[in-house]
Amino acid sequence: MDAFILQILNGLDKGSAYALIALGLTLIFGTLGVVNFAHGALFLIGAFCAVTVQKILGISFETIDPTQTDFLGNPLKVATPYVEKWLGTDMGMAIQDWSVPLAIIVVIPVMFFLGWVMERGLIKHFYSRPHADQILVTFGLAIVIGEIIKAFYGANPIQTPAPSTFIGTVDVGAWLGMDPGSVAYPTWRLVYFAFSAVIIAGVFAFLQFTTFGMVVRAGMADRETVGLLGIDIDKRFTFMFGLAAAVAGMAGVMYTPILSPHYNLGMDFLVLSFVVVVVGGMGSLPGAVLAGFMLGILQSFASMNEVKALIPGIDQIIIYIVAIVILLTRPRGLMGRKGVMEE
Amino acid sequence: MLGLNTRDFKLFILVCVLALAAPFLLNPFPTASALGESFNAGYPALMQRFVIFGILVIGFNILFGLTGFLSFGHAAFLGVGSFAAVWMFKLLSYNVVPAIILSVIVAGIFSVVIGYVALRRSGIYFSILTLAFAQMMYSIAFSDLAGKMMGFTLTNGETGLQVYNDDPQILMGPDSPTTPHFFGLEMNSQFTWDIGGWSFVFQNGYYFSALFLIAAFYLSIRIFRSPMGLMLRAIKSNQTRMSYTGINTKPYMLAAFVISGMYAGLAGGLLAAMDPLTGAERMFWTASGEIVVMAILGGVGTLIGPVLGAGIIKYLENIVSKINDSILHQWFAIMPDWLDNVLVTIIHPFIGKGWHLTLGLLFMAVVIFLPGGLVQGGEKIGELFRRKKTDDAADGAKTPAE
Amino acid sequence: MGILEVKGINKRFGGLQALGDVNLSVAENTVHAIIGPNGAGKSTLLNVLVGKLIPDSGSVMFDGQSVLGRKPHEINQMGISRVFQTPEIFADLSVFENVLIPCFAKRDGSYKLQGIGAVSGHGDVHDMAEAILADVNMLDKRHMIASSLSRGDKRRLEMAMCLVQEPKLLLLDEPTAGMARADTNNTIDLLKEIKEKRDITMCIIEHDMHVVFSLSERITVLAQGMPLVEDTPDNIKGHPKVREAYLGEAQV
Amino acid sequence: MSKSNFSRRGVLKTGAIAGAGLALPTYLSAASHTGYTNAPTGSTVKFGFNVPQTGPYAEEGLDELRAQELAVEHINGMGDGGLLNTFSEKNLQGDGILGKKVEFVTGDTQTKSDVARASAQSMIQKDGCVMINGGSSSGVAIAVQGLCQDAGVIFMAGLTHSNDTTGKDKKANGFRHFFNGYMSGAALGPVLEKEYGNERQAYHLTADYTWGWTQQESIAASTEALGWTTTQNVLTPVGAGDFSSYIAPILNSGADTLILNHYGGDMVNSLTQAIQFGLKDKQVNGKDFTIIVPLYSELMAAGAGSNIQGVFGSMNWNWQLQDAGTKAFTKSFGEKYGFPPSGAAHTCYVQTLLYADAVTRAGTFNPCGVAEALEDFDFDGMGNGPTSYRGSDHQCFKDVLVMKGADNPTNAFDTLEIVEVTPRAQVEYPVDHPMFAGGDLGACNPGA
Repeated sequence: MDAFILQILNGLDKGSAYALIALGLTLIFGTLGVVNFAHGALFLIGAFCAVTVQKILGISFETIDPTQTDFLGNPLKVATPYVEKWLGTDMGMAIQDWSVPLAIIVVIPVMFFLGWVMERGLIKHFYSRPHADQILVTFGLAIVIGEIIKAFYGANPIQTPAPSTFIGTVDVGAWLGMDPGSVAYPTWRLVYFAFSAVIIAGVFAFLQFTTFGMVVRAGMADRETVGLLGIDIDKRFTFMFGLAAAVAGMAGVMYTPILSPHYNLGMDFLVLSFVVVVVGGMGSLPGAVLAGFMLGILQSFASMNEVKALIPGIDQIIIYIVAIVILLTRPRGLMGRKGVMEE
Repeated sequence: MLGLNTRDFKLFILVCVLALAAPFLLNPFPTASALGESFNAGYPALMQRFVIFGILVIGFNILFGLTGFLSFGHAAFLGVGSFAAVWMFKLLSYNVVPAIILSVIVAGIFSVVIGYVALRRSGIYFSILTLAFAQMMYSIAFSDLAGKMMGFTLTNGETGLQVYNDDPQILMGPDSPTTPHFFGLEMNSQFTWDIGGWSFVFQNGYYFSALFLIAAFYLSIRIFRSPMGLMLRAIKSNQTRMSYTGINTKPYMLAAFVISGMYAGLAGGLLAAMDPLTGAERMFWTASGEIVVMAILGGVGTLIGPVLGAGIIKYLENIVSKINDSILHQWFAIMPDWLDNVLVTIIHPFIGKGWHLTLGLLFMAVVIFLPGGLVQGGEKIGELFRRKKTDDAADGAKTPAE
Repeated sequence: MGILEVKGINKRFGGLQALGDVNLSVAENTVHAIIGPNGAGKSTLLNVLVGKLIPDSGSVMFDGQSVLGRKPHEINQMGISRVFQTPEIFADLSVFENVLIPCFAKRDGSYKLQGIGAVSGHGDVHDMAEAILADVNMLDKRHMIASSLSRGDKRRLEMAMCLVQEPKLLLLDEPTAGMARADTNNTIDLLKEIKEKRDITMCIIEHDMHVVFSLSERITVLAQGMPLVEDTPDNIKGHPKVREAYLGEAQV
Repeated sequence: MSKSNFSRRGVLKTGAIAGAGLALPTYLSAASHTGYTNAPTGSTVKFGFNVPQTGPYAEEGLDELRAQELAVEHINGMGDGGLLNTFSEKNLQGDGILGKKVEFVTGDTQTKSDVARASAQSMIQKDGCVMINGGSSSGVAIAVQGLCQDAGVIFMAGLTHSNDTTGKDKKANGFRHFFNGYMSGAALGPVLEKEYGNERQAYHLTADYTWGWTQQESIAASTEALGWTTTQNVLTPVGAGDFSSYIAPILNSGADTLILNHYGGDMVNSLTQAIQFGLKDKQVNGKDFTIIVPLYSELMAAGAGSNIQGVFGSMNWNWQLQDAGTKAFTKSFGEKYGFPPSGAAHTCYVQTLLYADAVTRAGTFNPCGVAEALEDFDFDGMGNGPTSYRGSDHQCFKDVLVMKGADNPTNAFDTLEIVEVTPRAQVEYPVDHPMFAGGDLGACNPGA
């Protein structure tokens, strides 16, 4: 039973990560009609925003401590971060400790800006081009972004821990009235899950309840008509691109304590996020969320030893099997619209 | 001639010349010169890759170029082709003939099954289906899941499949060659012609593959110009009209898919014939992506584009990735120190380990400015010259894309 | 017994009754028009006839065989061709290639995986294509890319592509929609010419009553998915029910 | 961004070497009837350094490259001579090899077998290399080793830990300085027994590919010999990223020890995530829950940060050793690059020197001669204590280090501490050991 609950938790957690990435992707597709293969790269940039914030907070000056020696036998240079010098050691260390949550504040304007630049500078010119061209140019962009990050940060994964408050586990079992300690779940993963839920709900609420969102939704359904009403839909769509980029970036930041970021992270998530979006149905926001959770949970269960004992390696291919089955039984994914992306 | 019109015939002759004279064309600089050490590409292993990947992309182009169906899992067929070929080496002998025949057949069978399923959907749904199948096959091969199920080594996992001395090799006689051969003609034996500062290498394996490239290219021209090629282009242009013209598009699509899968199988078989080892990574999705990149870079739907695209990527991968800073310093040795260092600093990110960056930028530039690939770029330049020469702008109707 | 017999067709989209108990009988070698206000179900009916939609109930017999359950390309091979409101042609191919494709379909059926022989090797198909292009006066444009044709030429090309298959029944979906009066008259002449030259049944959906009354021998009026009246043009002209259905829609 | 600070002198020297190369082309092929592939005829000889420069192991590859460049400098008589001063053989005089200056070319394996082979082929066919060195994965090592066997050049394997490299995939032209899965198990066993006793329930997470399988087999065998029980072995996909669904079941499985047969990014992630699940703070069967990472590397340790504290593992070599060889190498490398060398760097450096030495002893670059000189060759002073290359499988035998994540690291470089130097005798095994069975070394192939 506890194993079962743990896998459900895992599935929800994984699912929320998938859903959050897929949400931005399908948002861009739904509003702008662009297939953005660089979406994984936006996630990557987000993750590296966290790394950058951590690095900036760690910028140090060096003092020479003659009592200690380094590995070559020379006097040791001791590095002290400036924040610790300026704000006192305790405060400085606390700020460094909280670098991941702090990065959230940084990432929103940064990603909005990058999204805006990307849309105005590149994507805009591809609205009238075939989807294949959009896929290809953004694929090229994804390679370039990954390589630039590698040039700055190297290829090794970089450890970006969560604040120490969130290290450790929460006894979920006790909440459910089970034996204490039977279902312990990492605190940060629960934070991530809650965070995803808030963001997803926020995006839906924004589209559902604001005038701006209503216009965008109308534009998603029929761009020309909305244009005829004298509304500058293009500006709003650019904003949506920025929003999608910000969502991807926040997902990236929050994910860093779970997965140490490295330059190829974007590509690792690219295939997966596309499978999620397509299974959900291109351009369908609820579809993406549904598919994200579905695939997350299925993957978690497929990883259970009991399941793997029956079919070895099922955990490696379950996502693809599900994708094939869904696409064959529901031609446009779970909640896709007709005629979208079928030419 | 050969059933081709003049223009196609010229193109065919061009490819023949390129393929047969590659050892000369790819070694433009004296071997020991700095330029030669950096930029010469006329050594057998790379030339083989040029032609083998050329075959692969020519095949891919029959599917994507003609019908517009973007397969993101084509590398899987290359992989199964290679596995089939290596198994033939393991079981029969190092003769490449059964290996290549089986690799084409096995890739054909896989593509019939996958094509039949994937072609039930179109657009991005088709792309994702092919991707899903290919990734599944990759996982199965990488961890040898199929082998584990059946209790023996099928793909040998990540290490890759290779021939061991204790393999059955039932057709192997006491004097049979111990490397891949064509009825005794060993693939890796070669003849070197040293002349002046140059040395040109002519290798059996390369010419064996080059003949396949020529045949594959010829076949692709014939398919492009055949009624089936016409039907495929029509499917790309307007599926609705196709069905209201009484044409069942499925068999045509499946045929294109299978032909292109078999081309990939042939390429896989040839890769194994040149180098009898194969691994699962040949099937990874990025390998499929690379095929797409090659096709786009060269020019989708054109005849010669795929060969060009494959050549450029393989050149970047093998030549640019080997340029390192000390080579750069040698080039700029005549310049003042500071300029040398500045230049090296500027170029540094794009060479050696940064060749992916160069590739990404080049690829973006092509997609943005030359949607028709480098072939279109060539045509544009050619047009410029023609205009200047004849000043005859009123050319009338352009011949349809070839 | 007509060449096309539609009996009791029903089709619902969710809560909307698109077609309700539609009966239609088209006699061989006649021109039969289907008219009705917007949303009357004309296009739905046409889509049922070509196999794009499957009705909830009813039967469609063509030339003594049932059409229902067949795929569009099979229905075409039975002898039904369709001209669309916006011409559906192969925009990326040349005019000549556009015509070649139905010629191959006519000769080889639904599919025939040809060898690798060049297209030009198929002389019979070539001649067939040239003949039809000559028929529609487009031989001089044979090398043009179809997308660069004028709207009228696109329409003529589509017509040629349908006619070369020598269909028994030609379905025309608003063939003059969006055309200037002169073009419309040309189209009328073209259709009349076609009708004179060959044995063909035509079924036209049209808003333009000028076209309808110039061409058709019988007219079916649909309103809200129901067949209202079926009669000769002269009788339809003054029919009170038709007036009512079209109130404010068009001058009858 | 890496900076390029090339001194004028260095350029002139390389230029001179390149100039010397111009006089007599070194490009020779198998067909040239010199008796072996790429026999150097001029005043230079070329090595090929084939390491991952892109992909997940790029950092490791770049460190290997640094070490190899350093080795070439030392062989050519530049720098401080490094390990040449402590090496028990004194054949290398700092004037190149057999009077020929050493040049090298570099290539990118991308940690993909196909690419690695393409790159090695280019080194052999285009650049005329007589030896290929380096690499960072067993799959790649086995692939390139097979290629070098067929082409007739010597392959020095670099970082490869799978038993198969000198087991069922061993080749006569290939040598491995690095240790292997069996040796990790044999070295860890006694230390684990001392630390954790004889009654442990071990749960294995294993990367689902050849290296993972052989390491798991080795570790399970050696821990079971202590009396431990292997409760479960779960195969995980490579590059899974999120291992939570494999880690969660461990919590209540009754196991008190987790053994992570992962490497590189997978290890960084699985270890980090295991600790997030609170495994390290758990008490099971009345014992503190323990995590073991059988194969450590400095870069993995850096990636995993503080998570490795107290976690045991094994290594081929570490710069913190106190012997003269290690000190000389660390000084030489550290002064040039500003940080201590990694184990992978050490392996590649030593292999380059050993190859050079073998050539001088054999008096020829002919791979058969070199192989003969390396087979059953005993030496010392290279940082691993008395070392031997076994002739029957080309595996190197030497001491193995058992490491632990330091509890209080003082800087970025001493995050791991040496717990024990396991003597060589303890990690030796007969050549026909079942874990290494099935291979055939074959005969050396000189190519032409």
